[in-house]
Amino acid sequence: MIPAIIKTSPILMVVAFTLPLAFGIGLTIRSWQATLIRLGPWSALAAVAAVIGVPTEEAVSFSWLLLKMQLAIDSTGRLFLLVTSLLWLLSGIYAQGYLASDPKRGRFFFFFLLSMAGNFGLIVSQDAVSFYVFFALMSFSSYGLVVHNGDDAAMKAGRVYIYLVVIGEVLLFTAFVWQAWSVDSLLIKDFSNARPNGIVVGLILIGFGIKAGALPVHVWLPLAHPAAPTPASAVLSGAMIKAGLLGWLRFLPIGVTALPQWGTLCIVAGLLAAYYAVFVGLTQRNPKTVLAYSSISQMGLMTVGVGLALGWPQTVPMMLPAIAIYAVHHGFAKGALFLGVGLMAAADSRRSTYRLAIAGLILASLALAGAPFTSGAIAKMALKLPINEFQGFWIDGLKLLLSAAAVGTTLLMARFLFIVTRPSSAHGQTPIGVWFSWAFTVLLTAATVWLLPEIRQVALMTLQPQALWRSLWPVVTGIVVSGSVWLTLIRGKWRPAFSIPQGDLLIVIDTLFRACFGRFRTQQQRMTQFISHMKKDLWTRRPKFQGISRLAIRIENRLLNWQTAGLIFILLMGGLFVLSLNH
Amino acid sequence: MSLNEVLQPMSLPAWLVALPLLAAGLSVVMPRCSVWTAFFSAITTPFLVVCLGREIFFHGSIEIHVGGWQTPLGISLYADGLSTAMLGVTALVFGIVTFYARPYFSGHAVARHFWPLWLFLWSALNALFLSADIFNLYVTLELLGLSAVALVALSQTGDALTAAMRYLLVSLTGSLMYLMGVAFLYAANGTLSLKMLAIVGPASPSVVTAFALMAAGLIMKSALFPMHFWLPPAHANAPAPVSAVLSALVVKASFYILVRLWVMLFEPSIPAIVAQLLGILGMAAIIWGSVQALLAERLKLLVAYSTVAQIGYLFLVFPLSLLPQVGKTAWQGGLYFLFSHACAKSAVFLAAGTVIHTFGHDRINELHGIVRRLPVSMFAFGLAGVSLIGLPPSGGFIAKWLYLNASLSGGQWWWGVLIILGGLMSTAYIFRFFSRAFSHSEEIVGERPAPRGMEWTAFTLALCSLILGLIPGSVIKMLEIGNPF
Amino acid sequence: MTVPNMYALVGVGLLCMGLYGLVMHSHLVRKILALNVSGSGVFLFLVALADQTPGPTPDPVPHAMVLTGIVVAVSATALALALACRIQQVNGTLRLSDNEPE
Amino acid sequence: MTTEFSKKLPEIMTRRSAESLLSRSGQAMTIIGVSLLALILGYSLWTLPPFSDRMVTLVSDNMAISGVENPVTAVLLNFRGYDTLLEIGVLLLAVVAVFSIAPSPALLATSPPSPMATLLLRLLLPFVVLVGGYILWVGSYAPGGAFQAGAVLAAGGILFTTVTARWHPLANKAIPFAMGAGLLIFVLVALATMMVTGNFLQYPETRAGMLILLIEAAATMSIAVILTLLFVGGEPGEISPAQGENKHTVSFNKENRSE
Amino acid sequence: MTFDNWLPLLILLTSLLPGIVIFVLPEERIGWRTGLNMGGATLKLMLIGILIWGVRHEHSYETRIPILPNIELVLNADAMSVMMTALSSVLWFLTTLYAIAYLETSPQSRSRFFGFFSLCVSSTIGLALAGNLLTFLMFYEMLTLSTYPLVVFRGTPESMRAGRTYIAYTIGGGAAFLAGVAWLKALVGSVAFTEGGMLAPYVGVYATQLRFIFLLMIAGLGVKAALVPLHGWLPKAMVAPAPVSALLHAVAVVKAGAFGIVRVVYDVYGIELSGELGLLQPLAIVAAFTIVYGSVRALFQDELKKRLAYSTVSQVSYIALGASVIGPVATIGGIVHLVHQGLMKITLFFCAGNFAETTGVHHIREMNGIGRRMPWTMVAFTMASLGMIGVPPLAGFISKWYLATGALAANKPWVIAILVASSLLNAAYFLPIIYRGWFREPAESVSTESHAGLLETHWMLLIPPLITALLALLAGVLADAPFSPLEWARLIAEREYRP
Repeated sequence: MIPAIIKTSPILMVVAFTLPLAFGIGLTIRSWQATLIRLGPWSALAAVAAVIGVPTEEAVSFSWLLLKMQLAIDSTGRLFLLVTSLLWLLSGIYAQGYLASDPKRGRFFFFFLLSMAGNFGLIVSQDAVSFYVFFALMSFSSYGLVVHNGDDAAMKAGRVYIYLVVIGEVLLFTAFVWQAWSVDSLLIKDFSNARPNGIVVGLILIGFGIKAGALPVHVWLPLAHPAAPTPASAVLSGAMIKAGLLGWLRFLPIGVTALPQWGTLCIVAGLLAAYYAVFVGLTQRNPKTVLAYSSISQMGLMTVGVGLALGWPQTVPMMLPAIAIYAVHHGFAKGALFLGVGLMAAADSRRSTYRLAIAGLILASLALAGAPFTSGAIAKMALKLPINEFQGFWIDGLKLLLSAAAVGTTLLMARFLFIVTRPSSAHGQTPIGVWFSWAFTVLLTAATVWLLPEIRQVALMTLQPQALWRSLWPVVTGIVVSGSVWLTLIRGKWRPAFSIPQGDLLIVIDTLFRACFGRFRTQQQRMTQFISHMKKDLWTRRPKFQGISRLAIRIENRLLNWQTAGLIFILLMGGLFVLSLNH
Repeated sequence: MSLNEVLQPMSLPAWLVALPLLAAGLSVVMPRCSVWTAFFSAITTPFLVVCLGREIFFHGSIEIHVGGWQTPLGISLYADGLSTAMLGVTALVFGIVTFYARPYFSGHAVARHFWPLWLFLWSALNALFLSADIFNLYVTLELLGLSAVALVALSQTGDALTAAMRYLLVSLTGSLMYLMGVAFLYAANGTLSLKMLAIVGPASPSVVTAFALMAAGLIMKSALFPMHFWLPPAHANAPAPVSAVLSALVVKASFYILVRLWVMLFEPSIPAIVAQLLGILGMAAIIWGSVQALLAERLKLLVAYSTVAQIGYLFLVFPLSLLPQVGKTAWQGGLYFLFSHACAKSAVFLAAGTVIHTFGHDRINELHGIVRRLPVSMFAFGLAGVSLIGLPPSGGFIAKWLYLNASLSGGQWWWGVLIILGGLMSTAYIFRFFSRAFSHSEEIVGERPAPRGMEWTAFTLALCSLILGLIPGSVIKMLEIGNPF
Repeated sequence: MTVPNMYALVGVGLLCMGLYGLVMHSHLVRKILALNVSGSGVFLFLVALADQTPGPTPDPVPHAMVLTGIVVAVSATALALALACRIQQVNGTLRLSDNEPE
Repeated sequence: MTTEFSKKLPEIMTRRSAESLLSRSGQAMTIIGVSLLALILGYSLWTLPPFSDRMVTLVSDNMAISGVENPVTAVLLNFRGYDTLLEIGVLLLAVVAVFSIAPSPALLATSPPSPMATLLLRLLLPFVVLVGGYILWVGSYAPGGAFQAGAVLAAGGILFTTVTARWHPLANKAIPFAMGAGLLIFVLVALATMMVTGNFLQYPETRAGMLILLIEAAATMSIAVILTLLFVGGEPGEISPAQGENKHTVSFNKENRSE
Repeated sequence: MTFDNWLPLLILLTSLLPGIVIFVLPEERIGWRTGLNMGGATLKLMLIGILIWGVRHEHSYETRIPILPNIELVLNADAMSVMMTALSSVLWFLTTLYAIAYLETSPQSRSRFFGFFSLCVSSTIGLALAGNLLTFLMFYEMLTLSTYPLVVFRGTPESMRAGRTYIAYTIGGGAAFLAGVAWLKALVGSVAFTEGGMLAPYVGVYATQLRFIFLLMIAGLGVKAALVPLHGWLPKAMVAPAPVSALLHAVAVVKAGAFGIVRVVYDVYGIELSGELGLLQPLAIVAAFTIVYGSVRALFQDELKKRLAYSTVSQVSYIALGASVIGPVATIGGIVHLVHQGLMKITLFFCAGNFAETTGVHHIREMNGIGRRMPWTMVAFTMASLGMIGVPPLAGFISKWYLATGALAANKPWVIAILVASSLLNAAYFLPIIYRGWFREPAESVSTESHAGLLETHWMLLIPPLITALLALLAGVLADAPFSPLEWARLIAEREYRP
C-alpha cells in the first residue's frame, strides 16, 4: 500500500534533493546539529524511494522555479540514481561513526548533505539550468569535504579542486548558453537532439571531463580523494565522478548524430587514461591515492564507451545501459574499497574482524578487476558487447586493450592490497554502524548487478565458458605478475626506485603555472611600485599654480588701482562712443 | 476711510515710495523707535508689493502721473511686470534681511544710524524701480548711492572707510556721467520721460554720446569687469546685512536702468557690436571673478568676487537677446538670473556674516568643521551655492537653462560653453570653502553663540532662491506683463 | 557759435578736467574737488542749454534740474569730506590706501 | 645742501610713487583719453538739433494753476515736485550719513570768543533771519525760494556755532525734529493730497500756493539746520572725540580685519 | 488631479519630507528620527506596491508640473522606473535600519546624516520616476549634492580629498550631461522619455549632432556609472561610512548612472536608432573594458571595501553592456542585473561594514577564520559573492545567462568571452576571501569573544545583509515567478520592443 502511494508521486524526486538540502541548512543551527547529524544520512532514503517509486519518464515541472525547472527519471538516470543514493546513504551512515569524535563533523555533514542534494538533483533534473544549478551545488559544497581535514595536503587539494571546478563551471556555462540559444530551449532532450557545433561538444567534453577525471584534467582527483575523509572519498569517487559521466551522456548528441572524430578522441583519451593511471598508480604509497588512480583508469574505460556511442550511433542502444551498469558496478566497488581503507586504518590486525575486512576488500578488488562471477565481469562484458557490431583488425586491438586494461587493474588492486594490509595494532574502537555500512556496500557490490533486470541476459552470458576465460585470464596474469613482484620484493628488499608524486601532470602544470604566475607576481609588484612612484613623482611635479595665481593677484591689484581703473573707464566711454556710431 | 480706499490701485506705487521714506524720516526724528519703524515697513512694504502685483497681474501695468501733470511736464511712475518683479525681490530681500539686522546690530551704537540709512536705501530702490523719468532716475541713483556708501562706512574700520570712499567717488562719477547723458538727451529731444524718448527717432551723435556716457556710468556703478575695482573691498568690508543688499540689489539697480534704457531707447539705434562688447566683458567678468574668488583668502571676499562673476552673467543678456527668435528667452534668462542671484547671494552673505559673528573672523583656512557649530547657516550657504552654481532645482538653474536654450537655438553656442564653464568654476570656489566647513577638526569655540534669527533668515533666503527654481512659470508670466521687452 | 553754446563747451571742458583730476590725483581732498569741478561743469552745461530756447524765456526745467543737482552735490561733498576726515583720523593718511602693485 | 637733498630723496621718491602709480605713458594716455572725450562731447554738442521750447510753452501754459508765479519754483515744487521730495530726502540722508561717520562735532574754537566777534554776531543774526525769511517769501514770484533761504539761514547758524563754540541749549532736543520736519511734512502733504485728489502730490488748485508755502517753510528750516550741521560735521550731544572713538569701534568690526 | 496623478509625487515625498524634518530635529531626538525614517520608508513601500500592481496592468501614473512654458517636471511610472523605484526603496528601508545601528556611536551629527540620506534616496526615486531628461537631470544633480555630505561625513582629511574628487568628477559629468540635454532640447524641442525612443524622425537631418549629444550624455552619465576612465572617484569614496558606501555603490549613485544610460539608449534614442548611428559598439567596448579592468584592479586590493568598490566598477558595466547589445534578451539581462547587482553588492557592503564595526577588520589579510567569529555575516557575504561570480542559482547567474544568450542572439560572441573572463576574475578575488573566512584558523588579532550577547553583532546590523542575501538567492531561484525581477525585466523589454 505504501509503495502504491510512492508510485503515484513523482514528487518524490523533489523530496529526494530537498530533504538533504533542508537538513543541511538546518545544520547551521547549533542546537539542531546533533539530531540532524543523526538523521541526515537517512534523507538519502528519499532518493532510494524515488528510484523504486517514480515511474519512468513521468515529468514534473515547476514553471516558477529557476527558468522552468523540469524533473524526471529516465532509465539511465534510474541506474545512476540507484548507485548514487545507496552509496550516499551508506557512506553517510559510515561517516556518522567514522567522525563520531570529530569536532568539525557539523561542518562536514553540512557540506556532505549539500553535495548529496546536488548529486541527486542533477540526476533527476531534465532542463539544463536546474542541472547546472545542482551540478554547481554539488561541486562547490564538496570543496568542503575535500578540505575537511584542514592540513596542508587537504588545502592544496582543495585549491586545485576549486580552480578546476570554477573553470569547469565556466566552460559548461558557455556551452549551455550556446546550445540553449541555438536550440532555443532549455530542455536537455532538445539539447541532445540538436546537432551541436564543435565548440559546444568540446566544451562539454572538457567541462564534464574535469568532474569525470578524464585525462588530462584528472589532476585534482588523486589529490582530493586521499585528502578527504574516507566516507567523503567514497562518495567522491563512487558517486560524484559519475555526475561527469552522466553529464556526457545527457548533453552530448549521443545517438542523434555521428561524430566519429570526437568519438575517436574520446576512445584514445580513455585508453590513455586507463593505462597511464595504472602506471602512475602503481608507484603510489598511499592506498587511497592508488584507489583514486584506479578510478581514473576505470573512468577511462567508461570514456571509451562514451566515445563509441558518440562516434557510432548504432552502438547506442546497447552502450547506454552498459555504461550505466559499469557506473553502478564501479560505484559500489570503489565505495566498498574506500570505506574499507578507513576500516583497515582503525582495525587491529590480530582480530578476526580484520580478516573479514581483508576478505571484503579482496572481493571488491576482484570485482573491480572483473574476475568471473563478479559484477566487474558483467560490466566489462556489457561494455564490450557493442563492439562486436564492428569488424576490422582495430576492433580486435580495442578488445585486446580493454582486456589488458583488466590486467592493469588487477596489478593496481594488488598494489593496493599490498599497501593496505600493513600489520597494524591500532586500538580504534570502530562503531558498529561503520561495519554495517561497509559490509552492506560490499554486499551491494557483489549483488546489485545480478539483480538488475535490464541486463539479466548479459549476466547470463558471462557464465558461458569462453566468457569466463575471457574474464579470467587477465586477472590471473595480474595476480601472477604481482605475486612474483611481491616475492622478489620480499627477497631482495627491493623497493620501487621512484614514485611519481600525487597528481602527476599537476606537477608539470604547477611548475609552469608557478613560473608564470610567480614572474607575473613580481612583474605586478614592480608595476605597482612603478605606478606609485610615478604618481608620487607626478604629484611633486604637478603644475604649481602658485605662479599663475600670483600673476592673477598682481593683475587684480593693478585693476583695483584707482588710476588704472579711471583710465580704463575713460577708454571704455570712448570705446562705447566709437562703437555706437553707426556709420 | 477703509483700507481699500487708501490703497487704490493708482496710489500703490506712491505708497511704495512714500512709506519707506516716511519711515526713514521718522526713524531720524525718533531714534528710539527706529527699529519698529523698520519692522513696520518690513512688513507693510511686501504687502503693498503683493497688492500691486495682484493689481497689474489682473489689470495690466500701471502708470501714474505725479502731481497730476501729464508727461513731459510732470514725472510719471510706471509699474509693469519687470519693475513689479524688481520691487518684489527688493521687498523680499529687505524684508528678511531687516530681521537679520536686528540681532546683528543689537547693542551697537551705530544701530541708531543704521536704521534710517537702511530705510533710505530701501525707498531709493523702490523709487528707482518705479521711476519712468530719466532725471528722476538720477535723483534716485544719488539717494541710493549715498545711503549705500554711508552703510558701507558704518563699520568704521580703515578698510571699510577707504572702501566707502572709493565707492562714493565711483558712484558720484557714475551718476555724473549719467546726468551728462540726461542733459544730452534732453537737449536733443526736449523731454525727460522714458516713454516719450522711446518714441523719438534715430540716433544722432548726441544720442550716441548720451548712450556712451550713461552706459559707461551705469556699467561702472554695476561693477562689470573691468570696472569692478570698487566692489570687492566695499562688499567685503561692509556689515553683513549691508553687503547682502548691496550684492543682491544695489548693483542690480544700475543694471536695471541700463536694461530699461537699452530696451526702450537705444536698442534700435545702437549697432549690435556694442551688445557683443558687453557680452564679452561679461564673459571676462565670469572668468576673472571666478578666478579671484578661487584665490580669495577671506570668505566675504570670495563671495564678493563671486558677485563680480555673476554680474558677468547678467550682461550676457545683451548679445543673447539680439539672437533671432530667442530674444524673449534671453531676457527671461537674464532677469531670472538677477532674481535668483539676489536671493542666493544675500543668503550667502548673511551666512558669512553669521560665521564672522560667531568666530570673529572669516579666514577660510581657519574655518574647519564649522558645520557642526552653524549647521543651519552652512545649509543655507549650501542651498544658495546650489543656485549660484546653477544646479537644479534652483533659480540659477532655470536662468542658465534659458540662457543655454537661447544661445544654442540662436546658434551662438560659445556663450553656452562659457555658461557651463562658469558653473564649474563656481563649483570650485563654493566647495573650496565647503570642504573646510565639513572637515572634522577639534571643536572650535566661537566667541559668541549665533542668534537663531540670523541663522534662519539666511536659510529662508536660500530657500527662496531654491523655490524660484520651482515656480519659474508664474514669475515669467509676471515679467511678461506690459511686455517690457 | 552762440554764447550759451560757448558756455556749454566750457562746461564740457570742466567736466573733462575734473575727470582727469579725479583719476590722477591721489589726495582725497583733491579728488573731491575735482569731482565738484566736473559737477559744476555739468551744471554749467545744463544752464547753458536752458538758454537755447528759440523764445525769449529760458527753459525753467534745466534750472530746476541744476538746483536739485547742486543740492545733491552739496550733500555728497559733505559726506565725502566727513569720510575724508574720518579716514584721516583712522588711517592717518588722506589717500585712498591704493594697493600698490607689488 | 646736497646731504639735505639726499636725506629727502627717499621721501621724495615715495611721494612720487604714491602720487601716481601710473607710468608716464599711463598719464599720457589718460590725458589723451580725457581730451578725446572732450572732443567727442564737443562734437555731439555741435551737432545738437535745434532746441525745442515745448517745455517752456507747457510750463507757461500751466503757470496759472501751479499756485506760484516763478516758473522755476513751479517746476521745482509742483510740476516736478517729486524730484524735490526725493532731494530733501537726500539732504536728510546726507546729514544722517555724516553723523554716522563723523565721531563728533568739529567745533574747533578753543579760546573764549573775542568780544568783537560776539558783537558782530549779535548785529548780524537778526538780519540773516530777516533776509532768509524774505528770500523764502519772494521765491513764489521771483528767483529765490527754500534752498536759497535755507542757505542764508545756514550761514547764520554756521556763524553762531563757529563764534560761540557751543550749541543752543535746546538744540539736542529740537534738532532732530528740525532736520526731519522738511521731509516729513513734504511726504505727509503729498499723501494727504493723494487722499483728497486721488493723485500723489496733486494739490487742490485753490490750496496749491498755501501748501507750497508750508512745504517750503518746513524745507527752509530743515535745510538751514542740515547745512549747519553738515558744516559742523557732527552730531549734537556727542562729547569728546576720545569717547566718540571707542563708542564707534564696535565689535562686529572684527570682520574687517584685513590680512 | 486624481490619485493617479498624485501617486508618483507622493512616493517622492515619503522620503523627502522626513528628510527635511530630520534636518531640524535636535540631535538627541533619536526616537523621532527613527520613527520618521522607518515610517516614511514603510509608507513608500506600500505606495510602491500599488504602483507595481497598476503598472503591471498598463495603468499610467503621471505627475506633471509645468516649470517653463515648454518644459514640464514629469514624474511618470513606467515599467522601468517602477523597477528602479522598488529596488531603491527596499534597499533604503534596509540601509536605514542598518545605519541606525551603525551610527549609534558616531561623533558626528546623525540628524545631518539621515537628512542627507533621505534626500539622497528621494533624488534616486526622483530620477527613477523622471519622465523626461530635464527632470532626470534635476534629480541627478540633486543626488550629487546630497551624497557629498555623506561622503565627507567622517570629516577626515582623507574623506575631504575623496569628497573633492567626487565633486570634481560628478559636477563635471553633470555639466556634460546638462550640455547634452540643452543641446538636444534646442535641436529637437522635446526631451521626453518615450518607450522605443523619440529621435527617429530627426536622425536624417541631425545625425552628426545627435552623435555628439549622445557622447556628451554618456560621458555625463558614465561618471556616475563609473565607466573607465571616469571611475576614479568610486574607490576613493570608500572612506564613507559603510551604509553610505552600501547605498552609494549598490543603489543610488552608480545605479543612477547606469539607469540613465539605459534611459538614454532605450527611451531617448531608441535602441535601433542608437544602433544605426553606430553608437552602441563603442559603448559596448568601453563597458567590456571596464568589466575586465575593474576585476583586474579588484584582484590586487587588500582593503576589503576597495576590492568591493572595484568589483562594483566592473559589475555595473554589465548593465551598460546589456544596454549596448541590441535585442530583447540582452536588454533583459542588463536591466535585471540592475536589481541583482544591487542586492548582491549591498549585501557585500553591509557585511564589510559589520566586519569593520564588530571586529575592526578592514583588510582581507586579517579575515582569517572570521566565519567562526561572525558566521551569519559570513554566510551572507558568501552567498552574495558566489552570486557575483555567477554561481547558480543565485541572482548573478540569471543576469549572466541572459546577457550571454542576448549576446549570441545579437551575434556578439566576444561578449561571452568577456563574461567568462570576468566570472573567472570574480572567482579569483572573491573565493580567497570566503576561503580565509571559513577555512583558515582565526588569527589572534581577531577578538573571538562575542560582543552582543546571543548574536554576533547588533541585530540591526545583522538582519539587513541576511535579508538582502536571501533576496539575491530568491531572485535567482524564483526567477520565473510572477513579479520576480526577471519577469519584470521581461515586461520592460517587451514594452521597449513593442512595435
